[in-house]
Amino acid sequence: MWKTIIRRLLLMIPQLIALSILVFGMAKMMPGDPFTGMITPETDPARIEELKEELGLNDPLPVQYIRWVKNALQGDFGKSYTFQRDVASLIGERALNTFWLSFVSVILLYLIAIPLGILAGRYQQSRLDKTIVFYSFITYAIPTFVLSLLFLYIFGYKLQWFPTGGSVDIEVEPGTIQYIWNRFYHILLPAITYAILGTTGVIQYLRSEIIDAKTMDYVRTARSKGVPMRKIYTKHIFRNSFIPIAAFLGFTITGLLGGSIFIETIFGYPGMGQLFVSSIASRDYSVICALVMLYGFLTLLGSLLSDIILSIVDPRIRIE
Amino acid sequence: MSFMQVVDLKVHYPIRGGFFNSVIDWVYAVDGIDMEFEQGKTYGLVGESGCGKSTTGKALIGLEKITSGKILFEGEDVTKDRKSRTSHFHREVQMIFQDSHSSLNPRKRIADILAEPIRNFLHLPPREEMKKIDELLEIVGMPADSKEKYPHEFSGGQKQRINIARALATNPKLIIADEPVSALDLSVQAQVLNFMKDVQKEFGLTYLFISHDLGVVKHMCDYIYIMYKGRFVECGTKEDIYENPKHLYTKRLLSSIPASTPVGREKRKSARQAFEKVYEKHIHKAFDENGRVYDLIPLSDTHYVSASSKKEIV
Amino acid sequence: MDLLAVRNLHVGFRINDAFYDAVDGVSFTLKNNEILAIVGESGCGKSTLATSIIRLHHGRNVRVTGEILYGERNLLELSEEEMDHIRGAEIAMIFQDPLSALNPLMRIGDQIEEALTYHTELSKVEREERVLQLLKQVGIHRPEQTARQFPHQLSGGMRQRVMIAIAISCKPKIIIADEPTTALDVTIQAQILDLLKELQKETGAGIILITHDLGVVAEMADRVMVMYAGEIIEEAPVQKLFSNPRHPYTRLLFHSMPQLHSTKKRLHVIEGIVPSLINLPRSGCRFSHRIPWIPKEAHEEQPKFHKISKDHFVKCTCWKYFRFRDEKGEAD
Amino acid sequence: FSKNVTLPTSVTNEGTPIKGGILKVGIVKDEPFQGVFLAELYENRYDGAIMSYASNAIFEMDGDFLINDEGIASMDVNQKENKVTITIREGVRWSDGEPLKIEDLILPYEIIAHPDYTGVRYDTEFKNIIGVEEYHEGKAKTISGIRKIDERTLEIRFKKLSPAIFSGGDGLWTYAAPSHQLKGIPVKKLIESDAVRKNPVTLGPFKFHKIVPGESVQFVKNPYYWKGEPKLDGVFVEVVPSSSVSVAIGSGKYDIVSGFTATKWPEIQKYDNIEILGRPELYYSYLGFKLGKWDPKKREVVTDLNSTPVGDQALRQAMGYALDVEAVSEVLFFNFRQRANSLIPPAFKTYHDATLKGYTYNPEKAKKILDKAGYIDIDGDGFREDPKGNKLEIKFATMAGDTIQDEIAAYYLQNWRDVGLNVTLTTGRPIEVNAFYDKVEADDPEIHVFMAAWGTGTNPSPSGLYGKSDAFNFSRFTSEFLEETIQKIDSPEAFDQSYRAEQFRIWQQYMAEKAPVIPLQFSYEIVPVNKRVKNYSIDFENPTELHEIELLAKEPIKSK
Amino acid sequence: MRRKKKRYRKKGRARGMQVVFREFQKDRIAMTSFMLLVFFILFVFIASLFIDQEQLMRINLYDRYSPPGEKYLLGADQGGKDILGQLIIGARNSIFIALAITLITGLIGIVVGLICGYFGGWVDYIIMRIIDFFVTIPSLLFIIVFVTLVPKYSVTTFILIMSLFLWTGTARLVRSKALSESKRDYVSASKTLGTGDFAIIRREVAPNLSSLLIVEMTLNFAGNVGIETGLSYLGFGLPPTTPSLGTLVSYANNPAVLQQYWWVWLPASLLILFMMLAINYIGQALRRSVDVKQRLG
Ligand SMILES: Nc1ncnc2c1ncn2[C@@H]1O[C@H](COP(=O)(O)OP(=O)(O)OP(=O)(O)O)[C@@H](O)[C@H]1O
Ligand SMILES: Nc1ncnc2c1ncn2[C@@H]1O[C@H](COP(=O)(O)OP(=O)(O)OP(=O)(O)O)[C@@H](O)[C@H]1O
Ligand SMILES: [Mg+2]
Ligand SMILES: [Mg+2]
Repeated sequence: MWKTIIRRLLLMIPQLIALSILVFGMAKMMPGDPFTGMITPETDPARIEELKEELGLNDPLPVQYIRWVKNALQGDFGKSYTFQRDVASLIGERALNTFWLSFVSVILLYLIAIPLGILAGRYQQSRLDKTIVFYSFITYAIPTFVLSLLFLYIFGYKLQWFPTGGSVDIEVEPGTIQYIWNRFYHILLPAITYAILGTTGVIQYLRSEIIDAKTMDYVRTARSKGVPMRKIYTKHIFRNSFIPIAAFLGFTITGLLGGSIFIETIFGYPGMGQLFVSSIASRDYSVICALVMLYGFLTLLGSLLSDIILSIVDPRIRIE
Repeated sequence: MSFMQVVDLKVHYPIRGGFFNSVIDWVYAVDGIDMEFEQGKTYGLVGESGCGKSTTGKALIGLEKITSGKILFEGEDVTKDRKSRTSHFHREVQMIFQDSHSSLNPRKRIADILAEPIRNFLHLPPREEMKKIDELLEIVGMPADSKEKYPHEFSGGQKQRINIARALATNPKLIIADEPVSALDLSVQAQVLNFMKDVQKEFGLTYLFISHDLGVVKHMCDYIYIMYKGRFVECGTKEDIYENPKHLYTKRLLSSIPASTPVGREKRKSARQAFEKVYEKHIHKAFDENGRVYDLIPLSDTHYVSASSKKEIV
Repeated sequence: MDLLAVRNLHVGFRINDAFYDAVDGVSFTLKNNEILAIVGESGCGKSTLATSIIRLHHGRNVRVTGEILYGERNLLELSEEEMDHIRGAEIAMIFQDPLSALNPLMRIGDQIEEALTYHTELSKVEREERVLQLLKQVGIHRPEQTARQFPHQLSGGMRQRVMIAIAISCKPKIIIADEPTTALDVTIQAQILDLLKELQKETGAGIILITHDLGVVAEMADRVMVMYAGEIIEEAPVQKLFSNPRHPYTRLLFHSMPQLHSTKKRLHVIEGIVPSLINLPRSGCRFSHRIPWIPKEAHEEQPKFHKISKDHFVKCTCWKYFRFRDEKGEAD
Repeated sequence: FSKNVTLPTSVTNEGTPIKGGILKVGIVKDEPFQGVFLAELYENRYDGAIMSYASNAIFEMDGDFLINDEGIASMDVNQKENKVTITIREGVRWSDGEPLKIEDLILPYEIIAHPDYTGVRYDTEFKNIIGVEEYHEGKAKTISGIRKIDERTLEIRFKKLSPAIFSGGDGLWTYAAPSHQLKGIPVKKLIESDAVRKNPVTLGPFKFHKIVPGESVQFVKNPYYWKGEPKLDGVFVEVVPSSSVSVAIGSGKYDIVSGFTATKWPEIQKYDNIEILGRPELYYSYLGFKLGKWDPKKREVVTDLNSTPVGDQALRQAMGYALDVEAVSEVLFFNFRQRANSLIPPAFKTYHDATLKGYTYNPEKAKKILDKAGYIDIDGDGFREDPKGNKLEIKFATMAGDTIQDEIAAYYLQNWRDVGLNVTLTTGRPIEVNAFYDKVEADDPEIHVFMAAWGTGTNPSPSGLYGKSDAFNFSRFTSEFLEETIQKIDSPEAFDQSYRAEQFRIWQQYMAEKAPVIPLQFSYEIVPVNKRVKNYSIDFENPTELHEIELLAKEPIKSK
Repeated sequence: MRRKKKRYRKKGRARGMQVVFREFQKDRIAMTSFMLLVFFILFVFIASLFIDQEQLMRINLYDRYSPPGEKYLLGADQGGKDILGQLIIGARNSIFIALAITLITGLIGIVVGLICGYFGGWVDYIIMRIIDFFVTIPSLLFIIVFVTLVPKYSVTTFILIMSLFLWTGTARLVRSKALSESKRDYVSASKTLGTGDFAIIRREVAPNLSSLLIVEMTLNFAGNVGIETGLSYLGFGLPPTTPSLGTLVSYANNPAVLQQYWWVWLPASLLILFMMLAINYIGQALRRSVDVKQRLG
């Protein structure tokens, strides 16, 4: 197993190299540079030229690429031009925010989706099932930003149940219980929105897995053993139906850092998705490249993690 | 005189693993077998599940890569020819599969199914192609209107007949039949077996009949190979095998066949169980220290048994 | 007293909004200590009959009527909870394909233990002990190891042994074995059949053995029922049936079996094909269209069960007039 | 301004003020703020806006954005010797109690001119200070042109001086930096240091208390504030996404919102808990015509009227008259934008030429001009051909922005079509901001006309944007007369206000006539203010002093 | 374990189109969906023939946000353009886009999936790694680069760009099915009968995946109906002169529109919702007719 994992990790290297070339090329192909946004009569074009030269933006692409790779290998992903900070620490800060938001979202998502999926699958073709399927189609069809905005207005502003922006109130002292609660409280509304929007997939998957599992021979065996139906669901059907979802967990876990552009922007939450879009807009190359590499790495890691999880939950698939 | 020989055929499947996904071990699915086929005879290949019967069949026809060994067809080495799908060899050797249903494409009409080999090998003009199809259907005793139907509209026996018709399209010399009736009901099985014998007589066909049902094999075959772990433990004519089994494994196989009468079953059972004890005790002697089956040793012109030496043969 | 008595059982499946009976008015009894074999062509309703005895059919697409008397109780009238106490504990079942019949994600030990959990008062430790004991009983050499393994790690024969261990775990009165050896090799088949027989001797359970392999019947059964198209068409003790089959179908069936000890050139063939559920003839003798050379008059209009000797029953009167076709055609 | 916007610039709410209280400020922004809180280093205007509550500015400006004597420091310009003497008040203290020193005024120059400094402020203008370049190249330990005279006086010598010095131009730096806090920190590390990111020491009425990076800042009053102790306890500034700002205003989340776009005005118009203030912005949008190329070797503009379809002055003028800017201003901007008549925003009262008519919407006039200049539809496809009879297709580049931006572009295209001009979008769609400037700067041949805007800053001088050697002269138009006029505006003679104003007028008129760029709109900045704020003014001449703001209630008032 | 027995169940039971039809009969929602959708699509395509797009997209600033009424049946948007007309043309465009993307991704996915699944081995391995790689590429970055680089950005380029990223899902699905299908005996039979590999893929394997593919494509189609909505929100959608449902919906990012001028975005949202629902229900019914286990009767 360890060997396989290491081999897979090694296999990632060429993939990441390819990705880095592609991304670097694309980022540089985008028109504009970090200074385009600064054009005002007060800035001096000559100074901008000078700075570009200093930052090496005028060097040939391969030179820039090699320099970037060299630094990246030493853990230096450069400086964000817009934020005037080390990319690593900037991403670290945002990643933490996004992680908490996504974490709560995913928990909520499973809390909503799993029972619904189970009910729909168990009582297939009942009115309940039809309602759940309808619900899942609806959430699938609603654009993220529409629901986010509606929720923000209704629950944030009209009913004032939740805070309407940011990740934490400024008054609370970091490190206290209130601080943790306050952060959680800020995360809640965006997380609920995120969770509701994400339920479709899980519900549909779980439902059809359960419907499939119900007709399996081993379920018939269990019934012939005299296991009550209720127990058959809990001990046989659900467990087996969760495999694909468990397998997806790898992606979900690494995906936790991806963040959602819409949710983060609308709820004013400083996270990764939003950083990604804004760094594209401001041509903050070092941030773009670092983020893409991080995503790429996470995606590959996710697929590895999924395989590992799958091999743990499903004894039929053991790596080696 | 035999028209086809198989010399020291081996098919090994690699097991990959380790750090660079390199080959760490091999499955010796077929591990050095020799066979010979004569015109108009039926050869049985018997053995327990997973012993390599299907692999042998597939390797002969070119569906599996051969690790080593040679196939001589009409005196020529055709081992390499098998790569080209439309070689002479492929025209002369055909195959019937166990699952009559899954070996017919459910989306194709019978006419198209039968036309496939004709188009690939015979290249007939459309009119003659139709004629040929009608002929084939007649041979296997199916009404002409079956042409327009789809496989699912036929019974298992009928489907297996269509399979046979398709195999016959190129006028082959040898048909490899991989468990052609194991999936069929008793009465349908009888139908197909009868029919196979009929066409054999008519066209002078040779069959390689793969099965684990010793009753069927006895009914069909002239010569029988008993396979165990990718090698032959015994081969000989039907009489050699059924009346004079020499290898312990052959004997065990024979003793396991359920009888067709309830009379004396208690006796049979105790005999069987007694034999099982003997088998367990002595079977290790039948193989070398690596568990590999010994080479065959001739007992008579037709009868061969695997043993470390002639003395060992009981 | 009969262990089990089935009276006029009908099991229908819903196809295109109508119910079609796959088991059509079946009655029989099973006694203690008896192995009752049910033979018949594929699709004649054997499995349907077997699974309906422990009421594994449910939902609105299946309709079961008639009586299944187990002791005093009609199983068809029990609630699901009551049935749960009977399934596994009193009546157990063994299925054909042991790979798919075992939960791929559960350890063998746990799957055997499950039945014990619901039907016995044993403690966890006792249950585990019993599991090992059961595994040993079905001839598994290293029970501790096997109990910890998953189904895919076992060979076909081992899996079927595990299925048997599950079935006998609560010492049921009745074991229904639906083609328990069809998926297995001859040598393993022989071992499994011997094992079943021994276990039956020990426990005295009644076994319903479903198969289409006459050889298996010959080796195992005390009494045989032959099914055709959802009906039982002949019933007799095994000796009688093999020595003196009566119903045309039974006779044809025996004739189409390749005989190990005969060198007949050609095998007998039953003409025509088994009709599908929808096309099943529902009146008259269902076998009549497959023996067209027997005149219509030979069949009863409403075939009845005829007692032709003490314990030998045959449906329809056509048996009296039956002869093989070539007996007539090649009447040399 | 043709139509008068009725928004007041100040508000007074009746009632007894509470003691202290926290002023809540929302800053409209869809991303987190950067959080570089040092005037010398920040690059993002939002950081500047946040810092303004704790400003380190040492000068104050009058209504014409010229430095006056009312700030911490006063300035004496010696035009002859190209020398400026700055004197600071006595007793001014930093927010940590340290007294303000002359070193604190020198430090900013040393930061900006430092070899490790990587911002945009070390520019040509900055090099106007004597000795800066030597210091930057590491040849000198100090900047020779900057000299501490005594504990309260600083002297700075320049290579040359222009009237821009009074707007803080010519290289003059108008902020102080706390040398006692920053001295030990190397310039390279400065930007990531806590002194910049977490606990800056400042001079303004409030001081930084707490910062949630990217989201919000809490200020408390600065007890040492030189104008006196602020009446408020503090200020809370928070970033608010544009999508929810209106609702936030209605639900009383903020006392003051800055960065509120005028197009959202109807969303808050109905609220009864706020007063909406407005003032003209230092901004104009314009239509630019590509009339030449930038010569990168000589670093100058080369005008070539024949190489472009819009080389004809008449055509340009007609295109100006054809645009229904008035409707756009009225319908889309609720008159918070106005048809611009000149290239100087009216906020610069002295320089703005109010007499210019501008290209007011007049399609008939446009048609007439075109007819006269020979642009006539010959082939009858509804579009005019050029005077030579060739097909005329004018490529128009515009920035992609919000939907309103797209709508305006589409509307203008329609306006031109209505007078028979075939104008199409470069690339077929509005161009993403970065790409837009890339293309405009590179004189993309696919651009004949473009629509852009300038925020002018406090110095309206056309040099930098319209000069011969200005890379930002995007229309690439220059002429001897134009170059001369621009020189005059920033010449020593121009220290005479009326002379300078006259030259501005000449320049405005010349540009209006030649129409290399046509000003489109001036804009209004609007600031919603909650009714609990006792008095607040955004008037350029007479803004509210932050330390004097008072509140009337504990919490901002909610709308009903 | 070869001795699986043959069942003759297939015979006499509904097959092919019949099954589909029966499944629809059983499922009234699917039936209704189907009829409504067909009717709607016909209506949209016919009605759009009678609409002059240039006239429709003409801006009338003074009709900005006209509420539904006599002049504009469904009101007007921020440019004073008729919503109803935009809905019809937009629906046509969105359907066309969704269809085009579905077909293109379907085609690529099917070809690649079939090749992977049929040949297996290293061919499969390499292509799968390429697919993995595609998954790691941030599509947003790619799309932005394209939108800014491609000189003429139009519906066609949009379709191509989106397709570039959406084919991998189909490819994976087809591959897994093709893998198991290629192990079936009729493929082996074709090989022994002398048919070439690509002919086998085309004539033997592909037709047998067709029903599954139809289901997959139907569901993809549902997903693609609103595909440009999110991109429009970020400003990288279709050119503004091309009416599309996504553009209309994305106007809701303006809170005023969301709250007060609901007629701008709501009808388009409902249309998308309706189409997605309808297609999904149709897809579900189709899926049931393909998958025996889920069948209703
Ligand atoms: N592609 C493969 N890779 C690795 N091992 C294989 C492969 N195909 C077959 N084997 C192994 O080769 C051996 C022989 O298989 P084969 O299918 O020939 O057996 P068989 O005698 O035909 O069995 P059955 O009676 O079940 O058809 C088995 O142990 C099998 O597991
Ligand atoms: N769930 C079902 N729905 C509809 N028809 C069914 C169902 N199960 C079985 N049938 C039909 O009922 C008939 C009897 O089937 P059953 O499985 O009982 O036959 P069998 O005798 O056990 O056959 P085999 O030997 O193949 O196991 C067959 O025609 C079959 O097609
Ligand atoms: Mg059965
Ligand atoms: Mg014309």
